[in-house]
Amino acid sequence: MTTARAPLIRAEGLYYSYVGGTPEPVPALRGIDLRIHPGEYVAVVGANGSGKSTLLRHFNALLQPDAGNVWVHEWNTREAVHLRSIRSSVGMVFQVPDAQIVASTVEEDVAFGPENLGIEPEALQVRVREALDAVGLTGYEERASHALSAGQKQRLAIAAALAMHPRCILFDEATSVLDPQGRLQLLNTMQALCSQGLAVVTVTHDMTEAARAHRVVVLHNGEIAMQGDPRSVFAQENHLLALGLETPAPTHIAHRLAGRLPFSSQIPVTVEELADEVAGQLKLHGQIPQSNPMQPGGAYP
Amino acid sequence: MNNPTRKVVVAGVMGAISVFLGASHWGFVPWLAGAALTIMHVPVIIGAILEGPWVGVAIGAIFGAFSLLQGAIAPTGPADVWFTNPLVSILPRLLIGPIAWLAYRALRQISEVAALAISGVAGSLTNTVLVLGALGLLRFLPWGVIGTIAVTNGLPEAVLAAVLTVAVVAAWKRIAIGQKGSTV
Amino acid sequence: MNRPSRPSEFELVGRVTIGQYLPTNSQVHQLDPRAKLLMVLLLAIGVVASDSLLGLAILLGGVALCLVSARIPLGYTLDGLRPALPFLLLLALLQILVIPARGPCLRTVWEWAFFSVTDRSLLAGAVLALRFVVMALGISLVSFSTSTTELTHGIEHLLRPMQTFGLPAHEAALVVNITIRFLPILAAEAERLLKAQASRGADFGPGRFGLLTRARKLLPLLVPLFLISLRRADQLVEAMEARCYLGGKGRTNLIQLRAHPRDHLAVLATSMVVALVVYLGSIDVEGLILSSILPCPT
Amino acid sequence: MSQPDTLISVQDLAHTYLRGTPFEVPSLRGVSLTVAAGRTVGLVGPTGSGKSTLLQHLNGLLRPQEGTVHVLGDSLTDPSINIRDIRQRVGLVFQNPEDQLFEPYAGDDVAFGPRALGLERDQVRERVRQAMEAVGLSFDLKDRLTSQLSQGERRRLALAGVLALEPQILVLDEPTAGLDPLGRRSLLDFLSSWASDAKRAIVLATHNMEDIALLSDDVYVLVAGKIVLSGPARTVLQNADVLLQSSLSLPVSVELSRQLRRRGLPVSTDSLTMDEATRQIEVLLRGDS
Repeated sequence: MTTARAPLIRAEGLYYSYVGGTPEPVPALRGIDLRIHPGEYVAVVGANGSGKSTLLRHFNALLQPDAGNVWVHEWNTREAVHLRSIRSSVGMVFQVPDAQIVASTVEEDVAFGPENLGIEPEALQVRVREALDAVGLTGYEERASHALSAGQKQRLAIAAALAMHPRCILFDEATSVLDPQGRLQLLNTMQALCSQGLAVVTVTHDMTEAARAHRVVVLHNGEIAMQGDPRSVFAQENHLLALGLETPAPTHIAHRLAGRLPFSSQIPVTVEELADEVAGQLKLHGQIPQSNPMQPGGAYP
Repeated sequence: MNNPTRKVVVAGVMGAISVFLGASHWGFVPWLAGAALTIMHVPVIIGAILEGPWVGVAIGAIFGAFSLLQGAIAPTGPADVWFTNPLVSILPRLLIGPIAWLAYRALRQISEVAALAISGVAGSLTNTVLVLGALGLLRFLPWGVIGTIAVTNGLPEAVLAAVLTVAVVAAWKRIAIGQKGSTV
Repeated sequence: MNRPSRPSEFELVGRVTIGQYLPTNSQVHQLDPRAKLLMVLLLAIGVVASDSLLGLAILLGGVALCLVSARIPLGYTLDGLRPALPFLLLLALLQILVIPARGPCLRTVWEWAFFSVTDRSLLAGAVLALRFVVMALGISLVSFSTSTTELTHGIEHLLRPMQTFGLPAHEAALVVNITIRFLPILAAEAERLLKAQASRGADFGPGRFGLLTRARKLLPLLVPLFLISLRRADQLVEAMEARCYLGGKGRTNLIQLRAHPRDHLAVLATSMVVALVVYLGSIDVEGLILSSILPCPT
Repeated sequence: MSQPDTLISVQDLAHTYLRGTPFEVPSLRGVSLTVAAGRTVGLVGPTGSGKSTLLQHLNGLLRPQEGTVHVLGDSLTDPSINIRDIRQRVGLVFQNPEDQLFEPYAGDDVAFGPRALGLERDQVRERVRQAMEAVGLSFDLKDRLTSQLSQGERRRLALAGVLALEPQILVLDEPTAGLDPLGRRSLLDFLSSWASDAKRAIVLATHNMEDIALLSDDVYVLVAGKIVLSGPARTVLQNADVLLQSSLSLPVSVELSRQLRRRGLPVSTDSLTMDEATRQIEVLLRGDS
């Protein structure tokens, strides 16, 4: 983790309410303080209406706070002169694949962002090529964008953000409509972006997905209810249940075994970790041989 | 709301609905003697009410261009032939939006729902009067026939447009209309 | 446009499209979209401004020549005309029989009861029919040979000079682009709505033609279709803003249209032909020819 | 042709979209499937495998182009059957059905089906009440604007709209997609209680393997328009090779058993739900002490 470095995004004392449609304004965010650092992978979870998507939209100035401030680098999101700099630094991938495609061909859709930044045509070509390459869509340049599969559309949306050379990409429930394979590809792409130094902030209902992040932020009624590394957050299962959430399935099983498994180090959040934990426990008592001929190397170190 | 991006997008999306209504034939309601009532102009009215007169002009232009294209490439009814003339198909449609918008703006203070309904009627009648007027001026049809069509088609179209405009805009803006509660 | 083959009861997706691009990659396809748009505009001017039968025949010949070199199968072109033909004939007949012809000298060809057919009314009937045929074929030609993407680029580039007069060329092109992009989405949503309501007992079968019944069934389909579209519009606005869209100012373009000599040549040739056709109309060439053969009855 | 308790029987069904145009897309290529009374049938497959097309045949939205579909004794190939009756008895819930609410008020939307059936006012009211209460919505919500309900409430309302037809078979396409954990759990609870009536049946299409593991009795795996695997849920969901080859994932419990066996532990793979997985490990650990 890179907490020592200057934060990429800094939110302080954020308040926001939705006006219209209902007699009273509906408060969505109530005093949020949060920092996102370069290269960090943050998952934001919470029940419907907890303010997740609203929070995300403050990070690229799609929304401006009623009170409090958001800075991206040193740019305040309230200042219109910085809008282009902020939004090119913080890209966003939305939930509905179809609704975020602007142009009718793949290459033009990727070019849409940098075109708005006034990038010259030669440099545009290069950016489009690099961005498509990064998400594995090379060769699709002239395809009709609406004819792609849902998973490909989401990767196209990532390429479209990457073409603006961002420092951070926000994902707003971007995996929720994908099938298992499309989801896995998208999650792997997110992880790859992260390892290249980009910050990734993802909003999700899927706790297994959240478990992949460096940090999990739990929202409840517009406030941060819990945050920390996945293990420390998912260790508090009862707290999560009270907030209408759950833990990843392996963690849930581990919690139910809590009396029988001592969990030498930390609570498991993946199937591999849980299996290791159980196997380790049994080996300890000599129930199975120490070295296991069937195991071709654990899935995690 | 004065967001230029939203104006462009709403114009494009409402234009798409108008084209869809034409291409799918959803936009035609069978009526007397094989003639059809149309509601393809309703997206123009709704777009103008939501985003202003220029958006109405843009959607009107798309509606017009499509009826020109349809008249030329795949005419479905007899009247389509006339619509290859842009003076019939495009020019009159440009004014639907602005007139509907004016009606809405003028009456909004009095009653939102009434303003929507009258705006729908005004926009629809603009379409009827100007298209038929163009047919008359270009001497495609005698004025007597035009008068008859204006009454038999224009009036029910205006009613349909008003109903649809009220239903859509009220739902979008979450305005309760008429009764408070369901009829269950 | 939807091709008249029998779809299943609810099938909309893939059948609701604009235009009918046929990628045969011919010379005509390779023309700059701007050139094609200008040419069809010139054609429209010629068709509207000239009432010379000879002139329109020249235009028809020109369009036909282009259709052949664009390698568009004859069947496709005629498909579009066929439904209009009976009505066209009726209109032409009305023009000939009912609408009184005007002109300096009318030679009556045939007379019966109230009807009288003159040479001029015959000409007028033929011109009326030909006008439609030429325009229809011209527009079909462009739609057969130009993809919708090319078309939007063409529109944007053509309108660009008008920006100095305050016409928002970029926005106009974007509107057209979004319309085209949304059409398949709308078709899919509409199909879903239709099926969902049929699943809940709505009856969309044929034979229910009353206005009220029809309107009552249309409303539950159209209201959600509009609402879904408006929601989608909001989502697209967000997506565009998230990608730094702040209007057309300062934008560059990935696709650069480059006009070749053949494009200039094509537009030039079209303007010359159209000028000739308009000239033929202005001197009333048919009148001159007729007068040179037949004397004017007094 | 069918045993007495067979509600739906699909034989060698094939379907091609835009048939007869240059843009033909084959969607189903010979699918057979049986839905028996009292069973919940899970249909899994990646996006584009033809799940939705198959579902639309089950209530006659699509008629068979090739093959046969028998629903509650009627053959869909027969043009003279009462198709509206079939659509009433087989309730189809589309993906994201909350987008399709069209009446301003919640109660009227639920009443659409009963009114289309031509029921009396009192009967309509009773059906709306029962349907709303079945999905856990208070009857008082009938006078609320649908636009003011939450997403979870809107989805349950849409489900109530189908239940108000009092169907015998419920067909659902991705019913839990996009719901938060609480919304998902309450929907799954409702489905399993609804299915406990032995005369009823559920067909559930999804790529969420946990939902399938929790609810299904029988599972069909559809890939590129063909059934590649079918049988009792316990057998199918443990066939990791086929599931993974079909771009699907494994239920957590199955994945866990696999991982434990790889580590040399003596576990069978036949636990399906998290409860079973937990019990299995408990047994292991007890043996240990």
